[in-house]
Amino acid sequence: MQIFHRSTNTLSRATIFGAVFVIAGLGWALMELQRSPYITYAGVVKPQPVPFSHQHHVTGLGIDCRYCHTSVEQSSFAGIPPTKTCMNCHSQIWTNAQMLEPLRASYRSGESLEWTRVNQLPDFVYFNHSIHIAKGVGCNTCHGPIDQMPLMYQYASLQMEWCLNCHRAPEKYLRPRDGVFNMRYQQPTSAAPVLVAGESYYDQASLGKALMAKYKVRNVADITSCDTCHR
Amino acid sequence: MQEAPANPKREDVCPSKQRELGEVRLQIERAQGPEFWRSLEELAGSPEFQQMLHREFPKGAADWVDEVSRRGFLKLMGASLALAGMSGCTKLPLEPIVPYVRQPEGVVPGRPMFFATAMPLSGYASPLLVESHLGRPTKIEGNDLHPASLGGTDVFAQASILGMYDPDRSQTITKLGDVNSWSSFVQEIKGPLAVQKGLGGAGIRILTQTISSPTLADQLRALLKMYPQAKWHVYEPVNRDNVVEGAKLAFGRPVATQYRLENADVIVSLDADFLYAGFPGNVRYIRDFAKRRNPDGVMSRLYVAECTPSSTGAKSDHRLPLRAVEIEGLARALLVAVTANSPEAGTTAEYAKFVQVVAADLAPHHGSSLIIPGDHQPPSVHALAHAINVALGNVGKTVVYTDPVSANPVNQTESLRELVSDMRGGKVDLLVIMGGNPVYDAPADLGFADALKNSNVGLRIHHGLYQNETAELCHWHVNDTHYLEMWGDARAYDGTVSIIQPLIAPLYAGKSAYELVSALSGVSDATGYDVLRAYWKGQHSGGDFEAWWRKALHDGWIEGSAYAPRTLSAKLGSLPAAPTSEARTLEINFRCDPSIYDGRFSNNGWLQELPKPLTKLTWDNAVLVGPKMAGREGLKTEDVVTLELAGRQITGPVWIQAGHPDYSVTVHLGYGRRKAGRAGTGAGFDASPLRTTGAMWFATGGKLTKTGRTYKLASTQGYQTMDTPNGASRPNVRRATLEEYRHEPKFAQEGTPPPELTLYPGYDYQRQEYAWGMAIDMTACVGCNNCIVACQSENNIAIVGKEQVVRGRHMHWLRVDAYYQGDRDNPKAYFQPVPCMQCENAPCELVCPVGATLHSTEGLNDMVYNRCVGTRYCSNNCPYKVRRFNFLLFQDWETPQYKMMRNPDVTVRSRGVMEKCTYCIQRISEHRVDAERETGGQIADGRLQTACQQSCPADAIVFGNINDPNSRVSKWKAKDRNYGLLAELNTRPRTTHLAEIRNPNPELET
Amino acid sequence: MRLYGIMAEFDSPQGLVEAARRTHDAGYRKIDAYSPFPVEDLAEAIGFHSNRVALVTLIGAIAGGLSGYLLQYWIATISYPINVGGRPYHSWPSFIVVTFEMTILFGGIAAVFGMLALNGLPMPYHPVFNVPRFAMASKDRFFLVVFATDPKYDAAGTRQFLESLGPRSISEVPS
Amino acid sequence: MAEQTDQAANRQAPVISPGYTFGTVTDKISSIVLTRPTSNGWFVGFGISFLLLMLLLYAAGYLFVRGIGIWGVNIPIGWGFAIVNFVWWIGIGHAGTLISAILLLLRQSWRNSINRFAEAMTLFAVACAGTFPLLHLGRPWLFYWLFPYPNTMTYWPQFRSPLVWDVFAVSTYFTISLLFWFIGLIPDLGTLRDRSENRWARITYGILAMGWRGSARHWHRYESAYLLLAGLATPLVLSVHTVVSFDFSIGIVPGWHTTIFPPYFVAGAIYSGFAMVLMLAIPIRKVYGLEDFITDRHLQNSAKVMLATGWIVAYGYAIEAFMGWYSGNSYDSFTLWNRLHGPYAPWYWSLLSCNILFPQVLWIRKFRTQPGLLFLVSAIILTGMWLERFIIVVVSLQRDFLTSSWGMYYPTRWDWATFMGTIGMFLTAMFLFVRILPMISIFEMRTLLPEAEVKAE
Repeated sequence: MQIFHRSTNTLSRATIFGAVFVIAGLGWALMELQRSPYITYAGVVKPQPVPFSHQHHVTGLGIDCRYCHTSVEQSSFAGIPPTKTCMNCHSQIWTNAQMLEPLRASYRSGESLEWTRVNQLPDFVYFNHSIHIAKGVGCNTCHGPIDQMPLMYQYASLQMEWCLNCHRAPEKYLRPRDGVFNMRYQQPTSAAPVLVAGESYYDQASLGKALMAKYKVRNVADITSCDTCHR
Repeated sequence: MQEAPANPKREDVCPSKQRELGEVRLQIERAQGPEFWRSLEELAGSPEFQQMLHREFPKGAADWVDEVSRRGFLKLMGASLALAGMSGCTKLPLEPIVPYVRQPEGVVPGRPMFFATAMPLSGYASPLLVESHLGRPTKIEGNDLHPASLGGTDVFAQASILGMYDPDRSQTITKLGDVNSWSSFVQEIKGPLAVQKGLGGAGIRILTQTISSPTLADQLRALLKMYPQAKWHVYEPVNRDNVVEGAKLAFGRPVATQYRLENADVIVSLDADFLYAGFPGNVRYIRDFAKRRNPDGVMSRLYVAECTPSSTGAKSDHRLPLRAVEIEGLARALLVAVTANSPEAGTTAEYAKFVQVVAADLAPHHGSSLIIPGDHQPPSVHALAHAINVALGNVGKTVVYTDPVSANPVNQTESLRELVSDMRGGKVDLLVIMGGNPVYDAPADLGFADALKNSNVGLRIHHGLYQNETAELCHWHVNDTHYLEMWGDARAYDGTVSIIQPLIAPLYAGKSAYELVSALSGVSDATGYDVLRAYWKGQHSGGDFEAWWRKALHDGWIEGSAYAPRTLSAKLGSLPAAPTSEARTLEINFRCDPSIYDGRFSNNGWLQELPKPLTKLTWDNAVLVGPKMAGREGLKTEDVVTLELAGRQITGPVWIQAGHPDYSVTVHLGYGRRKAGRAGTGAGFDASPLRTTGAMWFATGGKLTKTGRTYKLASTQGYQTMDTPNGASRPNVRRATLEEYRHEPKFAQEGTPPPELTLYPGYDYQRQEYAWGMAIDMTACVGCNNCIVACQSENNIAIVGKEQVVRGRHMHWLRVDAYYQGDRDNPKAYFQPVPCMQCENAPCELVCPVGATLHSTEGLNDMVYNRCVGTRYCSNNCPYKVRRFNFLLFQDWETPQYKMMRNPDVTVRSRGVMEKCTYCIQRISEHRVDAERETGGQIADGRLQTACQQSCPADAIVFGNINDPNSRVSKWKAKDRNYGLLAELNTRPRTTHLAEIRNPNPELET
Repeated sequence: MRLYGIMAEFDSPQGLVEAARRTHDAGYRKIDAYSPFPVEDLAEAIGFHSNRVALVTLIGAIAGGLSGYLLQYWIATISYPINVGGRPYHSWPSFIVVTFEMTILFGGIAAVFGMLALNGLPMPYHPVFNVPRFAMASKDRFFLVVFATDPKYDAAGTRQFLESLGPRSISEVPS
Repeated sequence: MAEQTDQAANRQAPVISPGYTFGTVTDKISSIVLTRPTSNGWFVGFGISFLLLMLLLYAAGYLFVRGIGIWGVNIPIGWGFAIVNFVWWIGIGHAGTLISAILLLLRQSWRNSINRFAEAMTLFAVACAGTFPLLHLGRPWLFYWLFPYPNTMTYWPQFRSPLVWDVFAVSTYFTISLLFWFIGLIPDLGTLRDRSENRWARITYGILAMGWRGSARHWHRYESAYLLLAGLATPLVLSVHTVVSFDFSIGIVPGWHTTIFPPYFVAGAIYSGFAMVLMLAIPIRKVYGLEDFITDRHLQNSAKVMLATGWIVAYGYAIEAFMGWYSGNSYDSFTLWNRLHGPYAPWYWSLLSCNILFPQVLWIRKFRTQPGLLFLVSAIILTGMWLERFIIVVVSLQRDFLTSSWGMYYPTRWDWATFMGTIGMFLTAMFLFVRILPMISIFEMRTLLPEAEVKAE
């Protein structure tokens, strides 16, 4: 006897194909989620006790990175300015701005300000600022256009694949040491060459190679060894 | 590498102390709120409390395997979540970042600072250099500028960092167990002191441990001036009375004896374990001894006559197992043989041959030989040793006499006896016990505890790091500061004054002895720093004090403060008659424990889990019995026996110790503590009940009976010989006598496959800037265990607790294997440190399914914890079994103190991942970065040291770049003695060993 | 009503095979035979020879093997070359196993799904099920059907012809 | 001469008793699923197995919370029961595909009546085996790192590791076995669809049967696909235990690092597989009165296969021992010594007696035809094979190169719970299978009947 209606033929085939697509779609969705700002925080502004604007301080006032991030050239850790550093200026200007109250409170009480860490790596990853700077990796190469950030956010995904992008091809990103802290630095073009040790370079390829040699950047196999970042 | 504090006032010395302190206090409050009343419960000694203690980490590891408390469950759930954080695509929680308010001078966040200080132990200072991260001391190193250290340390110093952060340390001042305050304490003592003022202090007794601190001694003497009738007693269970008395016998005055092993060609140890922690000056002695044991140059010869097998005995060229009582006989025979200059003369005992040969060997080494008597041998043996040294003209060459290091070199046993009789006699109204734990460790016949409790001493004050058995019986307990928290000074074995400077402000607002004494003398608010500085300002003559002081702080010691050698004349003859040792009665030896000393370290998990040099026992002491006796009595290891001596009894498990003489057993002190803390309480059995003033170190006439019960012992090395049960033998430790070695220098390398023997083209490491390698000289290694603890401290290695050790899950990245060879009654013993071999053809890497362990371009066998899924295949396939696995959550993730203690440069491993020695990759990276950044050049050879290498007093470990032919490690690896362990497997280990060479006397062979 | 075809029922495989052969000889091409188990010669009796399952399987197997090896090669030497226990990046002997397994896996999958696809399965609804007796086709009866789409088909003639084969019964298959 | 009498026996014992027709075969088998009331015995058996399954879940749950340390594993013995059970189950899982594939290629028509539940048995055994590699991970929640999938670490499995080979081999084996089993079922599902009275049963079987109607064209493609699959499965089934043996022989541990492993692992697998088949077939045919389909002939043949593979295994042991002595390698020779005299010697001796000594009774025909005794022997063999894996895994690791790191292994109650649990999982699945699916391939039985013959003229 006939158990099923005609339509079940089409239906059954449809479901089989459907299943394939659904599973594939699910996988794809997971991949996307993995890389989404929800997981990585890339581009996400985190709550801070004081709405500090890098844009204002860097672009507006032209303060150098190292004025606050003092240890960036000697230490793995760039350093977060102590309340004192802020107060150097803010004991004179904006002395009664409401939004700076937490700052003054901290200075009075000696209780530290509790910022929320913006660029955060897992505990099993060891990153060293000083060596990246010594090898000519610009601040904004990783931290992005800080000079245009009213509120600070994490620029890159900080995922392993992102790190490897550079560790596998440093020459694409390196710049002369004197340009490291320059937020306006542009990679060389035929129109705007970059001058290093009296020699001007018209494209990143040649500049990168030259700097690799100049700064003794270790070869890719070395800097993609596990122990470069994991201990 | 050292950075002097900008200007040595307290603030600068421990930067950010203020914040640290507040934070920690807060954390501790939060974490330990409920446990705050521990002290009360302890007084009550409630069983629940005892249980609670036992449930705690690390003993708690015990029940993890079976019973799970709800608390534990949640804990673990939490942990598992934390673990999830290790996987690739999980979301990180928001994390606060907290800057200083005012950043201290010279602090560079993310870079460690190093400060010189010193650790006092029984009066003797171990000079140290302490690594500090943002004001948190994290690692102890030896002070390489200091003559008593030269960069080495001993296990007690290495582990003391854990002691500092110990959450079980007493955290408040208590009165009758109730929390109380310093101010009210000061108030409280005012009255009694005033009373005593009238009596000239007749009722005041101060009981201290051995004190060598000039400042503290000066304070005490000042106090005694204030109260002329007051008395200062000194007692430690592990004291050196015999040395003092021996010196008195020989020279009529207490003098300290220093040895110059670098000048000694023939050394005879009379039951002296001078190569292990606890023996004053051992760190320096090990270095000097090892220097003189160079098979390719001058090689000294070491004879050891000893009872309890020790690492010194293990390193000896000839070891004569003798019951402790018989040592004196030997010493007399030796003296006769040496002075009579006729070796035949002297003795008829079974060791006649030994005496003859040794005497014959000593004779030609006039001035370059050395006799070392053991601290636990009676005064007469010391006197005899002095006599022999004098006879051999060693004085001034290999033996140097100086003033005693102790500021109050009395006979401590007598001193304590006097105190007890005074207490009994009701003469004591105010007793201040500064440090120590006499209730637990005083000789049994004195009945100190009883005297303290029942003879009404008006006011009893205990000052110490722990609420221990003694604190329990005192009215007041003042919590002491750990030496890493305080200012002070102490003398090293050679008299050099070392400055103790704090690395962090007291975690629990403790008061140092200096502060306590000044409080007693009426100045309640003097800080240790004021006292110390004032004293030295007084001592310092001429010159710019500030500069001098700063140098002293920077270097950690005061130049020219070492004692000058004294020239004395030994007046002998007045020796007491030789004891008649009745041969067939059981002798019981008491020894301080190689891991926890006299019990003061019994709450230190690192030391508790540190395998003892020969037995490899952890977490317990045992009754060491020789094979002969075990055979006769039908004893097996882990049988529980009762030891009886003069009516007193103790029971403990047997450990059959190869090389232990017959009719003699050894028990170690320091265990069986009732109130030590989570780790120490209840571990092992207490041997002190058998210990009496008459026989502090050994006594004959004991009785041993089996109870029929057994007790599980946790040894990390189940099988202690290289001979396999099927009669074969494995050349793990390759060894030869000096003659054999000279005759066939390359003997060790036999069996090593030639490099071209492979199907695969090898990986080319030549082109690399660095290729890391290590060499370990087993001739130099004395099995002092330093490397193990140093590694544990540097690499955040967890302890696992006894149960887990029993199951074979201890976590030490570096182990020291001990092997016995030959006659079990007097075997040769060998030590072999085994870290990760960093094989070039690593078997472990091949089998890892997720590529969590791989090779770096510089030949390191990287272990990537966060990639590891825990198949344990790598460990199975590791022929050296140096990989360690986190079978459970071994790391303590909660205790805030431990969080502060950990090395921030090393990942804290969690449950389910494999871990192993990394050649201290964090140090390699740091040094590489610095070198490239600062000079753009290479890391200078010798600048970069692994933790084990840096702590090694024998300088037996060398690490460096084997691509640089001039590096020290390359030179070592080029030696004939150099061989790769299990090289026949073609694993190409980067860590190699230098074969062990012994220098036996042909006369005594056969 | 339109017919899908005419169905003749036999009770032995022998009978079915002969009937099928004669029907085919008689020039009928759009015919099919149904049996509760595979019957030898039945397929070519109704003139069915070609069978592309084997080809599909082969293609699947080759695809699997290639993808397997290339994946490993790419990972070990291009994507993230790294020194594993001193082995060369392209240590092909280690790659054999997975290559083999992938070959089998893809081959097997191709065989099964290829077969189903070629058979037009799944097809829960089919006109032949409209005939109640056809339920026996999965037990112990054997059926021959001449489809209405066959050029030689005409309701009466074909029925006559089938009857001449001595079936157990004849029934019409409604579409 | 024993052989001759066997021949005689075989002649007397046909693959299927006479007097059956297409119809009776069909009804007899399908009735078990469709009409036969579920016996209390079934419920009891199922209940017990299900409880054991719950025990597995409990043990696994506790394992995830506390960590691998609840087991007896340690350093040096990093692998314990988990891997022992894994290899044991995988081995058992070999009989099914072997019977259906290899015997098919060898035209052993007697297989037709046992291949169906043998395949089911394979699937369930492999499923049980599969749980262990996952459970034994230190961090099980990261098991997916063993599969090559694109990720943000741009990092991949390490294909030189036998464990990765395992992942591929086992998953492939499971998939292929599943397909093989399923297409074998399709025609019978058709039969059930047409036989069942209950509407829902009809629909369910109908969907699963995918509209199978027994068309000659379909049968033609079907048979070639089935044959091809058999052709693919044959090397596969041999490869799987070979790969499993690589887990050990690739390692350098003395007692693992030996080339004899692949053949003797495969033989051992078949050995234990057939033992399990018998342990299932004997009660099943009794309970469901299937003696006519699963005849003494089947028992006899299985027994002979066991006898043969048993000797291959014995040869394996012999070679191991011989090499231990002949190689002159001190580590290997000690491993041998340790097996014979070491702390686990009793286990080794009982292994030898279970796998080599006792099975020899199968030379005697009486035993081969005695279901009870056959059942017993099979049980002994299964025990022996488990012991073999225990010896290989534990005793080799227990005393390897450096005497200093020798250790002992003591299984905990959790080890046992997990093992018992998987047995429960296996039986639960088996019980469900016999209840809802034809445990004997109906259409293949039909082909065995004389009427199925078509005489070509």
